[in-house]
Amino acid sequence: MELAKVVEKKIIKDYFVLKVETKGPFNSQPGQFVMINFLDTFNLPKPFSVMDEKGNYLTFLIKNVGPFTEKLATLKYGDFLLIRGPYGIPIRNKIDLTKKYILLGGGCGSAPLIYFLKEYPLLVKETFFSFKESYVQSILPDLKLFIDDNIGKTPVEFLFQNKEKLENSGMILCGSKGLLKSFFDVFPYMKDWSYVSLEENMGCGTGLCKGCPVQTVEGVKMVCKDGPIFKANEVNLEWK
Amino acid sequence: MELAKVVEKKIIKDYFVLKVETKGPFNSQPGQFVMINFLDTFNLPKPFSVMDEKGNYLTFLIKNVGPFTEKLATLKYGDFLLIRGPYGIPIRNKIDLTKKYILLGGGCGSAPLIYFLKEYPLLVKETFFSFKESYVQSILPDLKLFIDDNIGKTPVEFLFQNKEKLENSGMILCGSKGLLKSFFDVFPYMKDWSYVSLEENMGCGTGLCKGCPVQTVEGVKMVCKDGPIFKANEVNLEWK
Amino acid sequence: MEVDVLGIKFKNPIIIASGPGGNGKELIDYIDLSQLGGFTTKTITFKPKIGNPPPRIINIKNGVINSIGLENSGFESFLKDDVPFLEELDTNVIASIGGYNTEEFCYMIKSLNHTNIKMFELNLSCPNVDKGGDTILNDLRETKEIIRRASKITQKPLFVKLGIEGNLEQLAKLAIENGADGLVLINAPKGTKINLKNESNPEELLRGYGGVSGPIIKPLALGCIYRVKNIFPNVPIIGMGGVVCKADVLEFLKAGATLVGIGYGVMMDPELPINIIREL
Amino acid sequence: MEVDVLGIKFKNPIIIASGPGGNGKELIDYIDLSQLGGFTTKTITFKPKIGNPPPRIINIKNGVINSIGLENSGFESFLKDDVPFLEELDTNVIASIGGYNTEEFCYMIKSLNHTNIKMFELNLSCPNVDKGGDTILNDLRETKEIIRRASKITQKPLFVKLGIEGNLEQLAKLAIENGADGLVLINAPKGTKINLKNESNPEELLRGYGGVSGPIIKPLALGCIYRVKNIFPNVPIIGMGGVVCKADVLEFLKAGATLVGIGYGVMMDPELPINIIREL
Ligand SMILES: Cc1cc2nc3c(=O)[nH]c(=O)nc-3n(C[C@H](O)[C@H](O)[C@H](O)COP(=O)(O)OP(=O)(O)OC[C@H]3O[C@@H](n4cnc5c(N)ncnc54)[C@H](O)[C@@H]3O)c2cc1C
Ligand SMILES: Cc1cc2nc3c(=O)[nH]c(=O)nc-3n(C[C@H](O)[C@H](O)[C@H](O)COP(=O)(O)OP(=O)(O)OC[C@H]3O[C@@H](n4cnc5c(N)ncnc54)[C@H](O)[C@@H]3O)c2cc1C
Ligand SMILES: Cc1cc2nc3c(=O)[nH]c(=O)nc-3n(C[C@H](O)[C@H](O)[C@H](O)COP(=O)(O)O)c2cc1C
Ligand SMILES: Cc1cc2nc3c(=O)[nH]c(=O)nc-3n(C[C@H](O)[C@H](O)[C@H](O)COP(=O)(O)O)c2cc1C
Ligand code: FES
Ligand code: FES
Repeated sequence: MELAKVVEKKIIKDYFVLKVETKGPFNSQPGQFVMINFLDTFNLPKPFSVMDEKGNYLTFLIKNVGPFTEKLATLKYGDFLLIRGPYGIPIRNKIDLTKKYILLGGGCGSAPLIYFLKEYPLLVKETFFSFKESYVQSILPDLKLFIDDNIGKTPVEFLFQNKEKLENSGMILCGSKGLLKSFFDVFPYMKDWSYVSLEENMGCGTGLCKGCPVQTVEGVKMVCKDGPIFKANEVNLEWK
Repeated sequence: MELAKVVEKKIIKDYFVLKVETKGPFNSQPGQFVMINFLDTFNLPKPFSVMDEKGNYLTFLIKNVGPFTEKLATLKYGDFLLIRGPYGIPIRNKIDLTKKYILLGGGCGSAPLIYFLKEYPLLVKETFFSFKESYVQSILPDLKLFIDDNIGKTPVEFLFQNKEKLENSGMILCGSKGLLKSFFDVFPYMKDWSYVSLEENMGCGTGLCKGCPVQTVEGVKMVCKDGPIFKANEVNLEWK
Repeated sequence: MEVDVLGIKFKNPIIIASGPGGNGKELIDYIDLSQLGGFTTKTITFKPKIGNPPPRIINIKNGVINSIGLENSGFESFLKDDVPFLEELDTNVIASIGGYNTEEFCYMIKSLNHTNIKMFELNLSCPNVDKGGDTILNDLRETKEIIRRASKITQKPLFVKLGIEGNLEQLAKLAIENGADGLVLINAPKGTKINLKNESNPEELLRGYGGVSGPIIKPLALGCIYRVKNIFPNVPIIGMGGVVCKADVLEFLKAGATLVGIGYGVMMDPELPINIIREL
Repeated sequence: MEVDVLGIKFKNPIIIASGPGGNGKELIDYIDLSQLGGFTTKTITFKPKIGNPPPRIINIKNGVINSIGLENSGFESFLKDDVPFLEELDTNVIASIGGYNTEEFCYMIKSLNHTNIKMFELNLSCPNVDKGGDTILNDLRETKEIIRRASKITQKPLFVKLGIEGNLEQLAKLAIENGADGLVLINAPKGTKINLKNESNPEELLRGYGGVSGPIIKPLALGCIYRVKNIFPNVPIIGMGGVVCKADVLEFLKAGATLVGIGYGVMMDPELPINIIREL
């Protein structure tokens, strides 16, 4: 793994943007993630999507949900992390490049989509970087966010009332299984025109350990290696 | 356990003096020890003899020999520790108070003897707070130390050449099993006039777990509860 | 958080596990035992046992390896010196009984039948004592016989303490089918620490291994409790293994324990069980 | 640090443990396998296995609980897609074989006899697959039969992988007496994590428990190696369980291992085994 130095942290309540400096460029592409670890533990690393890469800098959008992200949230300028990657298949390599896409991100699921928008603006029709709480705007000042609390609806409810937006467009969804399921409950027909970026708790992050399965029409695949992005009509989110 | 705040640390290579502030007095007596732990681990606490107590302050003399003492050595002013005690039987309650004693401490074994000298100077005939390396003097500036490297001998070798010092005096020895054994190899007859403070790796420190045994003429005793000081002729240091 | 176990009321689910709390006399200097749900004695053997020579305690991360070797002054001394004290305690006392054959177990149980001791715990799983090179549990015929006979001669609830060595499901079944009223899970599994600096004796412990306790065994303990509860949902389990805070207690209860024992936690801090009880 | 195991030369004592390193194809993107002492395949079963549904990985302090469920595409696919690749590797390949009965084990071993695979490892101790509710090891007759027959039909060294569940000394003896040339110690012991926040399914894993790997099991692994080495000083042992640095390797060798496997360490960092080899 490589050492990376924390050079910036913008934190508001449970969300934070973390920027680290690496020795050389990671050459990540939108949709890819890295595995992050601490120097002082023997725990497993955890996956985080790249929200931006420029020069020797990687930026992440992270939500504090448990012990690992809690510890990430306490990092200060100058602290060091271990990082390896990038892993996963870039969104670009999976999607139909002749279409334009609506990007729907739920919470930190927006991170790879923000990177995608930056790199391929011509492939994007509209964005829904959606967050429940409006305070998140303060750490992502340059972006147009969809704040449930402000609009009074979830993005899925909003789209349900503005179905026309979906006409002739593809979708790229990235967020919790809950978000993905609620979208396809309302728009089952969109499965054929959508890609979903899946989250599954990971071990190795590199296709070695068979720890992050998803059931697909072609059998069990690994989210880390074969994904994280899949065609929506090829995966079974209900496998139990 | 009680919170204690680090208020002073004097460190030279592998030795350091650590002073902590407690909420109230511990009322420790020379020969007693406390159990120290960190706030951020679930490891067992470790025993350390009190080298001094004054008001709400406890002072320790510690040698960095492994992971626990290594971590102690990194503490800074204002850091917090957990402490409980005092434990063990004060030296005063075990010894014959009609005698005068030579104090022989090996390395950090000197800590309780330093406290003893301060509290009961009239019971002390001579002291050998012995250390191999002369640098230790710099963190114990007010004490007369016996530095092997300076004198060119170990304290046991020195006493062998100055046997007359032992006449009519008791001994209180505190140090590694090696030191104690080497002394009684040379002066087997002194067993009847000596007290030894034993070190044994401890669990609870309070007589609960039966983790720190010493074989005595009265059966197996616990170093933490029945000691750490014993009559030299009552313990078997060779139990295996 | 009162708990009823086979008709016996526990003020709360917290008990002191066998061993690290001694026989109570040492602990009363530090805590008020009457606040505990229960107190388990250190395992008593028929004959006195001198225990193992030092070292007996090996520190490891998040735990300890112990090689106490069941030091205790024997059953007669227990009856004379400890039982009167234990009978006066305002908490449920569980007597942990160890032995080398059925007769020893039965003799001790019979003698304690008329006392105020509330339950028996048969310690068949001590990692530090062998019966001709093997723990009793490895002899299934003898294990069965001990449990069967013990259960017949007492009206008090009889618990059997198991470790993770051995076939857990099989042993649990055997215990229950032969009359055990409950199970204690888990005893300290066998473990070794190698000290590379100690060239002559890198294992440090003279036996080479000891019993591992503390948070390091928590996932294994929870696993054992879950597995047994799954098969025998109605059998009460005293769960233990690395409990050091309130969340641990709730996790053990959730996994299927009825009572939760604390051993290592008492060594960390004798007041820990009481501090947890206050938070429950 | 060359090591000779039953006539087979290992460049160094470091091998990849079965499972976390896949079947090698995934790993060559990250490290040069020819620098390894050896490489163990993920356990192969006769029929393809789809594995367990998610979650399969539960993070714990200093380790992981896995419930992969031996996902693999079956023996035929292994022969066709993996063996040619493995035969080209400039390191000793150990094939880990799992099965549900003697016939399956023997069929696979026979088919691999003529390949360049150097040794066999019988995985009789997977915590995540049951044979009618029980791991194979719990059926001593079948265990004996599998080892006895397997050892008869191959010239290659045959290792048997054991866990800490079951009577270790007894199983080691049984394996060796019936023809095993060496032992692999230890497989991941069963464990559970309780998530109090997850009310509907606090165990998270659908089976309730999984196999625990990583530094958290190191004292137990060292204990098993020490105990077995003590009884069978001449039987080679592949030791594993929480090896993540050079000191760990030296400790495992000191405890009695001849080769040292790394599983969890590969998940932490695929380059970890090579980094350790460089330091040895
Ligand atoms: C490919 C990929 C990319 C990711 N990118 C990001 C990112 O850019 N920013 C970010 O904040 N997080 C991201 N995650 C999720 C992140 O890895 C987890 O939030 C983190 O591992 C949680 O660790 P923890 O110890 O803090 O909390 P845990 O204790 O592990 O989890 C706390 C709670 O969060 C839930 N949870 C844990 N992991 C996930 C998950 N993967 N998906 C949904 N719920 C989960 C748990 O069920 C639990 O309820 C990504 C995950 C994957 C697989
Ligand atoms: C009653 C009592 C009072 C003590 N007072 C002091 C004191 O005032 N100052 C001080 O520095 N230390 C004192 N000690 C020793 C101290 O507790 C140990 O040095 C400490 O626990 C080492 O922990 P560690 O993790 O740093 O090293 P470890 O890894 O535990 O040990 C490192 C090395 O030191 C050896 N060692 C460990 N513990 C002891 C011991 N108790 N005796 C001899 N060798 C040991 C080990 O064999 C090993 O080789 C005392 C011990 C006892 C029992
Ligand atoms: C020092 C020590 C002594 C022990 N003595 C006994 C004993 O005498 N009888 C017994 O059944 N278990 C004994 N145990 C095991 C504990 O009762 C308990 O099963 C185990 O340590 C796991 O719980 P814990 O992690 O809370 O300690 C002992 C454990 C330790 C650490
Ligand atoms: C994700 C994962 C998958 C595993 N799969 C197998 C397997 O297929 N066959 C096997 O014998 N052991 C398997 N194991 C167990 C390891 O080979 C090893 O015995 C155990 O994890 C202890 O070593 P470690 O701590 O270095 O991982 C697996 C372990 C993990 C973590
Ligand atoms: S996390 Fe290991 S295969 Fe995906
Ligand atoms: S350390 Fe527990 S009895 Fe002495």
